[in-house]
Amino acid sequence: MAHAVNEGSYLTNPKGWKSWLLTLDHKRIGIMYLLFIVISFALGGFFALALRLELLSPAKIIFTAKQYNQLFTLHGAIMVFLFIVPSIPASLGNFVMPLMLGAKDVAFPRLNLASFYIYVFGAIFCVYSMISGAADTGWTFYTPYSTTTNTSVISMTLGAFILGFSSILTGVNFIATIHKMRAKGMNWFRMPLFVWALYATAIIQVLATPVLAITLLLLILERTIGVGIFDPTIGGDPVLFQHFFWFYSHPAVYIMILPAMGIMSELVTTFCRKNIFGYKTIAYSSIAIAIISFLVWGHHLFVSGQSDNAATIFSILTFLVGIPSAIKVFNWLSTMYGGSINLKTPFLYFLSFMVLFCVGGFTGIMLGALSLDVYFHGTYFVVAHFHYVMMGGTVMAFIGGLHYWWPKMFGKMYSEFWGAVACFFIFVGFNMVFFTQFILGAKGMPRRYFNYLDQFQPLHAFSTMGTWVLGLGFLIMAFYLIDSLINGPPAPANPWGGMTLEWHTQSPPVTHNFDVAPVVDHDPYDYRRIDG
Amino acid sequence: MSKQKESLVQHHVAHHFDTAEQEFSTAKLGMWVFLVQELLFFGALFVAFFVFKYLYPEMYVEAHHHLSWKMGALNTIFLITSSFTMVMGVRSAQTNQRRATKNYLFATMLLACSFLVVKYFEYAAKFHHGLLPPHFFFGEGVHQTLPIFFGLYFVMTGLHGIHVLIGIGLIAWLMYRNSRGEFNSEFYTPVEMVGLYWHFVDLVWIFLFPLFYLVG
Amino acid sequence: MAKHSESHHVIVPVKTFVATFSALLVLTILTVVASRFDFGSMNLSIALLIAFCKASLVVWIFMGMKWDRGFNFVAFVGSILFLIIFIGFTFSDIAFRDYRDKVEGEYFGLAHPVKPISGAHHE
Amino acid sequence: MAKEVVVESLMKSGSFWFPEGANSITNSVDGLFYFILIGSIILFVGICSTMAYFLYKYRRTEANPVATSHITHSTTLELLWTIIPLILCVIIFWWGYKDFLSMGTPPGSALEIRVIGKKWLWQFEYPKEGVKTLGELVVPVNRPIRLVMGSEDVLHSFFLPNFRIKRDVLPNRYTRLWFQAERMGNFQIFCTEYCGDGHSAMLATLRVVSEAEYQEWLHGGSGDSDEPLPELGKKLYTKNACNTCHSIDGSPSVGPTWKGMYGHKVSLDGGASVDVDDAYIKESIENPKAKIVKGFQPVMPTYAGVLREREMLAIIEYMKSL
Ligand code: HEA
Ligand code: HEA
Ligand code: HEC
Ligand code: CUA
Ligand SMILES: [Cu+2]
Repeated sequence: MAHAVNEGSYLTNPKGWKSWLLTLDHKRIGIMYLLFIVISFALGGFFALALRLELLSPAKIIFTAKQYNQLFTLHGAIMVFLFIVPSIPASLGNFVMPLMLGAKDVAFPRLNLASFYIYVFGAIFCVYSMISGAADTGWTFYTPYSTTTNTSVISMTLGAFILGFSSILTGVNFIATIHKMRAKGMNWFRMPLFVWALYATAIIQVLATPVLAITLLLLILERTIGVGIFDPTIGGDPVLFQHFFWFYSHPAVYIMILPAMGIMSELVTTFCRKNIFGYKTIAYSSIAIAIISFLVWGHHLFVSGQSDNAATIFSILTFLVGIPSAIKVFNWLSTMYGGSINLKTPFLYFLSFMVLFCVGGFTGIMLGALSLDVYFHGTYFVVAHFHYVMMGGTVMAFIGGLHYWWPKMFGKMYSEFWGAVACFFIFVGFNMVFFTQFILGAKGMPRRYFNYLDQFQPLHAFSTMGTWVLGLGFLIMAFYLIDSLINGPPAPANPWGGMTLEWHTQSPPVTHNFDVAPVVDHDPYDYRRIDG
Repeated sequence: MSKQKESLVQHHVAHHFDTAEQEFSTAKLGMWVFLVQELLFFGALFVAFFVFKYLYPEMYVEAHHHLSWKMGALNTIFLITSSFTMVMGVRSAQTNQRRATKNYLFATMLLACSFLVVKYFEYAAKFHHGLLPPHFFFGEGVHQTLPIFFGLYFVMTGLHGIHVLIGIGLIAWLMYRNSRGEFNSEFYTPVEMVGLYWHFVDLVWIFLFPLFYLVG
Repeated sequence: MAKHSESHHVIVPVKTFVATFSALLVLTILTVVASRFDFGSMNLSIALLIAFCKASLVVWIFMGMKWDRGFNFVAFVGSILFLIIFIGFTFSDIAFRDYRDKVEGEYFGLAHPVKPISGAHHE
Repeated sequence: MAKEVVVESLMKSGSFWFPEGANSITNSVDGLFYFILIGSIILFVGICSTMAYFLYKYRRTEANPVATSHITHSTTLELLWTIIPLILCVIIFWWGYKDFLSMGTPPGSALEIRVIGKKWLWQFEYPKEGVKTLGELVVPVNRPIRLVMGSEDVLHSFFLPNFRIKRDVLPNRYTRLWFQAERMGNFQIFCTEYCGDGHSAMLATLRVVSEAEYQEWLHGGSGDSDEPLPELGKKLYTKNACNTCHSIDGSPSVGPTWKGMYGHKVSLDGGASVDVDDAYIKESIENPKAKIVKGFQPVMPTYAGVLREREMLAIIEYMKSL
């Protein structure tokens, strides 16, 4: 294991910025992704703060209606395409997945680097759209508005189109890696659950993302040469666009949540020092979610004018996704039973996830019910729902995972105290912002509203103030994490007592991951073996 | 490496693989998964095709009379033949017949180019008659919704055409590597992969041809 | 991993390829010939059936699925299933919309009214 | 007409969650919500308190350095929490489905009103009587009303919070919606499908009145008031949604500001210029595409047939006063 080799870690060997930009090492690519993803999150968060500020009062404060529309479009598009979809798989996944498998690298390192640069390339288009008259269509790009507005829709969709390929290639790479690169003795049921989750995610990435690509391409062509299929003026069908869009974008929400669930499984075992409860059901439920996710996209179209038959089918199937999610939640809970719970920062985020994801999930069930969705669709209730699952679910798990693997990635420890403080602010601030929005939505406040009725002001103002608490939490986090990079005490190889293979190499790992190729002869969380 | 004509370039297994076998089967699996992606990429367009066929059946009937089935059939034959030469190319690489590999690859490329030439004439005819995507459409037709058909036609055959073009590039790259003697019975992964890709392009056309040209 | 070692490197006899190639040509001719006759609503099904046979031949022999199976097979066939889901569910909307709404004139003019089934220019 | 209408507040009326219902279906819809809400709260409290208890009980301490239990699974438990949620889901689905169906099937006797959504206003048409209104839907109480809706440009969505109903309005198809008002009052109408700059200003009012009042309103009772013209114009400015595009304080918006417009010259697209006088304004309102002001898009909808003669005068007078 971590015997002192002089060659240093992957961070310093080889040296020089060129060796970073052209690296084929999955760990470095993961770190570069991480950097871009954090920047995207901060940018998206900045837009969120700005748009919330505008909502402080029912009338105009700073922005015009058009600017406001551009703000939430940019916020949504950046958060979804640049941040949350690649967030966990491409950064943390890239870094730890091969380590967890005991592999030297992903199956196609060159492809991995290519998908990173494709990501950067796509991001450039999105940024270009921002400065050239940002799109104002909402992140859903519904036709015919998106084909007729005069803002720079093309560069934004082109950016998302390119980002899609980055996501697809990551998926292809991960599937091949998981199939072919496992260490000796690691059969499917000895894989850590995070790997299972990434596998399920990769399935969705490969199957769903091409449909987004073609949809956005059709939108671009519609604006340039005209294709006609979404254009009502010549007999096209704008609702067909929604089918196309959601065929990707619903599964995409599980691209966002599945890796997060994977992280949850890792956190709960390590910090309870205990075997996971129901390994196989958790593993299978990831795959089940991935498959069912393709059958429910129409729940975004309940009031769009789709046929009642379609609405009925989609509603039934929507509830089915709740079941595997339920299994996971209860299994994590049971894992805590009889454990030895180590209340470190990552575990605080585990707890936050449990609380917030349940709220998000339950409201998802409400939205899946036909008559209720007719009422809630297009209101702040939906906005609150998806922030609870995306921010309260995925982002919490992402931050939890970031703290969990931080020592492994950078070889430095951070301040537990400030970690807990930041988590507190984020948790409280988050609920201030978004719980209010459930009430707003239930009272009928529509989303994407620049101005609103005076009566909604108290709640909106409270929500806006929550964003400042939330922002403060992130600011604290930024400070102590950066501080840890500079002043943090060196991290041991296995600071949390984790069982999976990434903890069996030094922190930070050597360039080739393991000095001795690992051989696996036990289950991934078999604490009983060492604790008796 | 010496640049002598007959020298063989030895392939080294990449560092993160244990065996050449593992490397090969991983590449192949990756390729198949990539094709799955391609399938859904084109698949979405087929969904659109069927939706509008369902909504405007008579318009489709009218529209397909504007397409020349003879050209389509000719192109089908080109592509099928090229699939055959491709598979033979892979086989000769497997059996160390470098010369045959070169010839087969060349034949494949030639057929692919012929496909594009025929396509060029077809497109030219459409341009001439104004049977174009909606924004440029100035053709004559009974049905108002006709431009939609040509929107779809150009997008679907256009994307397919781009795939053919990429295929030509890939085959050229194979020929270059083959000329350096990189392929042999121990290592022919790239040939096999491009082969898979090429057959997939053929596969798409196998559906495009009857749907656009034969049944309206 | 080493288990499949042999299967990946089968060298298929030329005969098999030639036979497949000929079959593909015959099927192409068949589908053209079939399209010359009008089978009414069966036209599409016949064309699709033949195309499906051709595609299967290509996948099975040319792409070597016959000697491959395993995950690659599952992945490819699985993706076709997802495509079918895509088409099927989309049609659960398209095919069951309230087409009473298509009756024009009964209501008021829309900017872009539904074109009734293949609305012709002269109405 | 153009009386100041006070719309029932959504926040102040009703329960903590919902605005006061006014439709025959609201009870059942709200009921489903409370059913899920209570179920969720029970589960949520259950999950959170279990978690809290475990946190307390199994904290890592000197005395509890390693796990004490090594259960790996329990098929009974896992089946339990697969099946119970499944059953709950079936109930929820059925309940939602049932209400959804009745939302979709109006009784045959319903009164039909046509709704047109366009950027960014709602127009209502009473086909039998040939009455057209803007931004105000007037219906009799206790009678089923059927709305047949279409859009003139992009997607919109017609949302009546107090009635728990909503439906997208499409440019190429008709969609329907029906309701039966159970009480009189003025209710808020929103557009809930994003449609551009004026999306949040695309509001309208539903006025539920008695049958008698409705008849009177339909048959001219709604005629011109004798309010002074500029004041009437001021009301029409918001009621007809002119304010979504025209400011009165000089700031630019989708359309040119009205401040100081009257009596000045404006340059048109294509180089010509024109005096803003009564005739030009009338033309601009009834046939906006005829002359396009330089620097603006031709997006203004026509108001021909919507504004009466006196209302037209009122708007012109109002413009003069700015
Ligand atoms: C990470 C992202 C994510 C996740 C995981 C989910 C999860 C779910 N979502 Fe959500 N959703 C979004 C992101 C997400 N969603 C987004 C972005 C939108 C809006 C996009 C837009 O319009 O801009 C949206 C919108 C949306 C709608 C459309 C609303 C509308 O616009 O009208 C619907 C409707 O059915 C829905 C349903 C669900 C359901 C049923 C789940 C389920 O998967 C939830 C399952 C989880 C649980 C149920 C909790 C755990 C279970 C238990 C503790 C056991 C007990 C459970 C039962 C008894 C059932 N979502
Ligand atoms: C991942 C997805 C994601 C995330 C995380 C968020 C986060 C937030 N979102 Fe958003 N949101 C969406 C996805 C997301 N959102 C989408 C898809 C839409 C729909 C858009 C549409 O309608 O088209 C939407 C819409 C939306 C609306 C509705 C707008 C409208 O309908 O008019 C609002 C309003 O309150 C909002 C607010 C917020 C807020 C306050 C946050 C906050 O949680 C943000 C907090 C973040 C910060 C404050 C950044 C702080 C960062 C730093 C300080 C740097 C840290 C550095 C290090 C850690 C090193 N979002
Ligand atoms: C959808 C937005 C929109 C709405 C709603 C709208 N307008 Fe306009 N209007 C415009 C635009 C854009 C122009 C400038 C382009 C043109 O001349 O058509 C304009 C121009 C005008 C002009 C000519 C102004 C000039 O400077 O010459 C008048 C008068 C006018 N509008 C009156 C009205 C009235 C009265 C209403 C309401 C009853 C109204 N508009 C509602 C968008 C709108
Ligand atoms: Cu009309 Cu939003
Ligand atoms: Cu969804």
